[in-house]
Amino acid sequence: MTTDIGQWLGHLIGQVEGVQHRGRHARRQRLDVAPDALPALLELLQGKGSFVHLSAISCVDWPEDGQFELVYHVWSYELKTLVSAHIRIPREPGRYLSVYDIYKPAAFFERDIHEMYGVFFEGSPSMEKFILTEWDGPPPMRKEFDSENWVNDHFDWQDYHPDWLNDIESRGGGIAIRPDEQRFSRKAKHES
Amino acid sequence: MRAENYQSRAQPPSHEYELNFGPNHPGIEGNYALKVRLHGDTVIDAKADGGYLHRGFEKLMEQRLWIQNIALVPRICVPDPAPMELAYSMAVETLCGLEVPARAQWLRVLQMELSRVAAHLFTFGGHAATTGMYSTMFWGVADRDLILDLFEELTGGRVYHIYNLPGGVRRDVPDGFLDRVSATLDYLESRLADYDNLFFTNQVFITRARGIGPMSQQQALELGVTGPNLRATGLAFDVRRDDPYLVYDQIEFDIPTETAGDAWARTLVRRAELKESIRILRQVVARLPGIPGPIRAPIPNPLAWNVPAGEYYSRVESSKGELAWYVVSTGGAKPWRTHIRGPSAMHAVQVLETLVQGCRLEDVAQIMFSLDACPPEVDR
Amino acid sequence: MSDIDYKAKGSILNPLRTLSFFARKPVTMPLAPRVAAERYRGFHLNDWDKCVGCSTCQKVCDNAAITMVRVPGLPNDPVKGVRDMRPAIDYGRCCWCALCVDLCPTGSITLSREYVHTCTDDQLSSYFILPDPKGIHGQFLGQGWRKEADNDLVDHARQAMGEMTPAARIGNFAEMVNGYDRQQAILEASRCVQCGMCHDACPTHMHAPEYIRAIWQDDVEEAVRQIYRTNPFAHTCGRVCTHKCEDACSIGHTGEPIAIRWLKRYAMDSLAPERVAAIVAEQGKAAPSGRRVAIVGAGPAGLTAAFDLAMAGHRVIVYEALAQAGGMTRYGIPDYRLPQAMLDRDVAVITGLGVEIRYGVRIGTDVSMAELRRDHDAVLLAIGLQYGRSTRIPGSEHADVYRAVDLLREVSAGNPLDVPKQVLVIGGGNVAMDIARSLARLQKIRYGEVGVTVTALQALGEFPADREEIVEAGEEDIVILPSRGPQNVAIEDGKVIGLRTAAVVSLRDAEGRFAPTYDLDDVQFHPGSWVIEAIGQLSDAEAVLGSEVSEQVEWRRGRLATDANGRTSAPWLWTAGDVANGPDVVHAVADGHRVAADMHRFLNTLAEVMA
Amino acid sequence: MSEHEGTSSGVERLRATKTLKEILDVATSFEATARDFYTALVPKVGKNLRWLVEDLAKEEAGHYTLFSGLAARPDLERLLQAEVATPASDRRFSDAVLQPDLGERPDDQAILQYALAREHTAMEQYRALAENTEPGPFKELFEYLANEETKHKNELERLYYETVHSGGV
Repeated sequence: MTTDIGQWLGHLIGQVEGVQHRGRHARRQRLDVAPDALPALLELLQGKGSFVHLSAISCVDWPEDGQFELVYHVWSYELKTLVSAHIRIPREPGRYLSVYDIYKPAAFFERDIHEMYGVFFEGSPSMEKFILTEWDGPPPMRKEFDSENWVNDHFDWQDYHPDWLNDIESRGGGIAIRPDEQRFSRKAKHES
Repeated sequence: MRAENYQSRAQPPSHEYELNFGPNHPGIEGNYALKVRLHGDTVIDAKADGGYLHRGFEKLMEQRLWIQNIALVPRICVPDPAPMELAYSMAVETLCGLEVPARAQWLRVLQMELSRVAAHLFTFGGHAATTGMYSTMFWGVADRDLILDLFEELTGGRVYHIYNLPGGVRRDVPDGFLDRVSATLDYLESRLADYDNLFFTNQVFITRARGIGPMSQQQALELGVTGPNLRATGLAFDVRRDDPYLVYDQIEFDIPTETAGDAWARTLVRRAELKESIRILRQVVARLPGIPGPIRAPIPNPLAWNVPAGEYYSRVESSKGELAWYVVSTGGAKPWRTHIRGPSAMHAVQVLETLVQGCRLEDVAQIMFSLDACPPEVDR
Repeated sequence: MSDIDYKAKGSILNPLRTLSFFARKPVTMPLAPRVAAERYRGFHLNDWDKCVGCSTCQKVCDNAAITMVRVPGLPNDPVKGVRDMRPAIDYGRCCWCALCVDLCPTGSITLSREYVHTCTDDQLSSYFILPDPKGIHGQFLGQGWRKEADNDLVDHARQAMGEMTPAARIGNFAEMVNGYDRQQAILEASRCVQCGMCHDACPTHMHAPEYIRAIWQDDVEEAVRQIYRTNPFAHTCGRVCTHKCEDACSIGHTGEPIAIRWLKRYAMDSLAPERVAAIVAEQGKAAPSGRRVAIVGAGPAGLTAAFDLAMAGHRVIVYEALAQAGGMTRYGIPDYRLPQAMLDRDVAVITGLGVEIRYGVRIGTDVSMAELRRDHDAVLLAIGLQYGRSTRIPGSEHADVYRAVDLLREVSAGNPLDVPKQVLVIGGGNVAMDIARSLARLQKIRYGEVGVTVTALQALGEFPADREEIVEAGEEDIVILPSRGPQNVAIEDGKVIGLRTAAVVSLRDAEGRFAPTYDLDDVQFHPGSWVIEAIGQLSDAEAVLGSEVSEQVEWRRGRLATDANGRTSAPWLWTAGDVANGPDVVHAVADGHRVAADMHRFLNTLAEVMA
Repeated sequence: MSEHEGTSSGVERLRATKTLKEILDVATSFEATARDFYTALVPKVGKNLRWLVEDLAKEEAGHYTLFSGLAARPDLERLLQAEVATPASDRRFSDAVLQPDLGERPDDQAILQYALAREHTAMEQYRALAENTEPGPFKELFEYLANEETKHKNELERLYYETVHSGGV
């Protein structure tokens, strides 16, 4: 790759208003853009920048900001660079435009994000459920949904009574610390 | 999946009917299936239906310490679990600024390519079985077991290696291991002629596979196809070459392509890739003894490991195509968000739905296996 | 690009070549189970002799597969860091990742080389296993996955503590240990596996796992909050604690224990005194109870009790014979170990709660115990062991034979000492090291060189002093002569000229009790102008109480008889600290809490009666 | 402490041999003195040290009772006339019959040091007597006493070190 990606990209995105650009390295470029400017940016990237491959759309929940972050990862087979375009949309009502017209694979990712986060994509070919056909709870990937609590509320721990435990209990010992009291990943809080 | 979910998608005219193709693991409730609408034995529409084979990995990962997720991610794809560990580790390493020692990188290549060989053997078998050639499947599974023996020795696990940690790998090769790798590679190479006779140059298979599920390069690019399926349309794209990681830039290998873009071409690409992987593995065997340790960068106590805030999109070339993890950290002890871009999720849904349009019912399974789609990865 | 051309090679006959396989010898595998690879991750094995029940495995387990089970009859000793608990594994949840093996602090857990365990529905309990060295099926087939250097995830190495070089520190009393900076502290704190052995071993059960975690999270205020739950002598303990916690630390089994003491110091030093005071105030002081408590002695035990009782709303007056608070922490511990300014901070938090300290009042002399009793609802005697024992060997009554505690008090008070060029110290404890090192500094300042010889009954490995004290004393050119018993102080022309010692043959009797015997054929002479005895201490409790009170209360083998809460047979009198349970700061703090809680209970009943 | 130079009672006892009777008399008064000494000390020491002094008094009273009982037994009268060589420790032993002066309010260390010296003397005396006595009931008696005093002395020694060398401070 001899082209200076950053410079080239800077020139390209200069045509879209309000885009911020940061590069981690030559093959990972990050763009932050206003939601309404994203479709134009993607069209530009695809049409003029050879970014024909939509690798993925990722959704990140930021409940404290009241926002969802949508990240569009697009790859250019010619420039050999991955551009991740970030937008933030309000968590409520959680609606955005489909980019299916630009990238067909968007249909899969948008349907997935709709199912898991409840973000509705206008113009997406299908917003039907895909995996959670029997689920009528909240979109489970939202931060407020605590899946482990849900599991604990709906399932029982296996109640084992092996001989060795009966023996130890008869001698005055027995279960001292249950796993759910100590599970470390559960204790470690998020610092953000 | 419960009975009430097997409702037909529309009220079809009487000469059309709908068939639930799958779930393909009959013992597991709620697996991936394909709802196929047929007119006679011609497919006129198909919808992929995700299941619960493995559930909620991404959610689980947000609740686990960074290092604990290493034990989780290989389970996303049984046939080719190794790249899952690798891509996740690479993302964490980038966020932490960890320098992975050279020997660890070579050991990772060893693991990746062994996994690719095992996965391709599995796929040949599966593909052959969809055309009724079960001997190839038996062979494929049996020969894959030899790789699993090697994994057992190297990593302690036959399928779920849990061999990578962010920073490197957990163990070095045991004594004499590289000799046993060489012996297995010799054996597999010698077997290739057998496979050719039984399968690849079997006129019955050629006739069954040619022209089935064809895809143009243009179509493949539009649908986001990657990996061998994309290379079977003539585009020599491979993450190992074009978005390089580990030490693939120090290794000689070719990127095989075909142009027909059909089921036959896809399988031929995999056959050629098997040979390329063996070529890569021979280079690893030759060079690894000269690469000094350590095999892991120093990492913090797993119970007190905050990964600096940031995000990274790490990509690797799995046997099935482009595999990526988008990992977001807020500086905490657990990931804030992990998103997997699995190749099968693309191939088994939109691509499969498209390619089976107009094909005959008996070819649906073959098209699915020729795309090498992995249901757990769709359900993830 | 393909290397086979199906047009050229494709044939319906090709698969028929495979028929040749019929002529090959079939591959036959024995039905017997094969042993898995040498690092296979099979079922858990646990070496019960190595396992200390720390439950680190349980904490790192992804799947909540590990339950800690108390097994009666196993060793259970908090001070040694051993619990009678062992992990049990639920194979309905285990995922065989082996992180429990890699992070096990003792290396007791390994995995077996077995592939399979299965059972029928009615045997489901066989999925819940208490691993022992034989494993799930009672057949040991060799260890599979185990901890080796490559996969060991325990962080063994402690963050190095910067300190002054011997040359830099010997000529002054400046604090010699630098303390951790923020980065070091976070790294050191990150090594902790949160097993809580330290909490169990600590006399006052400090919430060390919690404050270590808070330090790792860079939340120093939270760390201080956790520290003050149990210890108002935090600056002091952060410097001079005997850190039983570190002896019990599970990381210490295969590595260096977490530097818990230094982390506490870091947390305390990182926060301005006003912030510490504000955090303490968060706990909320109870409404005034109208009760008055007298505490005799402003050492760690007395002031800890004062802290608790003041928080509980009682009016607390502390009577201190000397000019400043701290007791032995001020008048026994030299400045290079504990700067008095740091002790002042601890004391200021306590007086900030309204505790009044009356200095220069000696109970039994200036004010009688009877008066104290008359003016207060309860009295706590926390006077410590302020008097040095003498060997009473011939010559020890000479004026130039000193007790170490007396000299240390002079040094701490800043009084000038006419230290000679060569001194001799008798004793192998921390007090002996403290006086030896203090006098060495004075000699260095005055003469430019050190002339201190320490003789002790014990062999070097058995010195009661902390290891680092002995090492550092050696670095400061102090001569240490172990296994020497003092015989007499040599006096010539009315002046001390040295000390004679005999070799110690044995230190303990058959029952392991302290009873030295000497080889009188091996006598050495050590020249010196002062002899300092640092062999033991005693209290003047009897004098403080006065004969009247002294006769009233019960004694038990020379000490005031108390119940488990430090209460004497006199219902209004409690005792705590070194005078009751010696001899270090953290024990005194623990004692202070225990006694204060009991006094508070008593004062509450008084209130009820009055109401 | 146990150095009491210049007591006049020593000279007449400087003989090569003595009868068992004479020796037993001295031993009896040795134990009686100790008993009386410790008993008299009880009210003088603080209550905190009284347990120590009381323990010592009780021990000595036991020995006194034993000796008085022996002297009163008619069946042993003939044996008591036997002459035995005077042990080297005899003078110190006899001296210890006299009450020491430990001052008005002796501390625990002083009391223990006195008791230790006494026990040491008694131990040496009885051991020497046991060696000098023909086999028979008195040899056994002296052996028994020597062992008793040795045990007692060891016990006191341990107590001394535990009290005085109060550990790692």
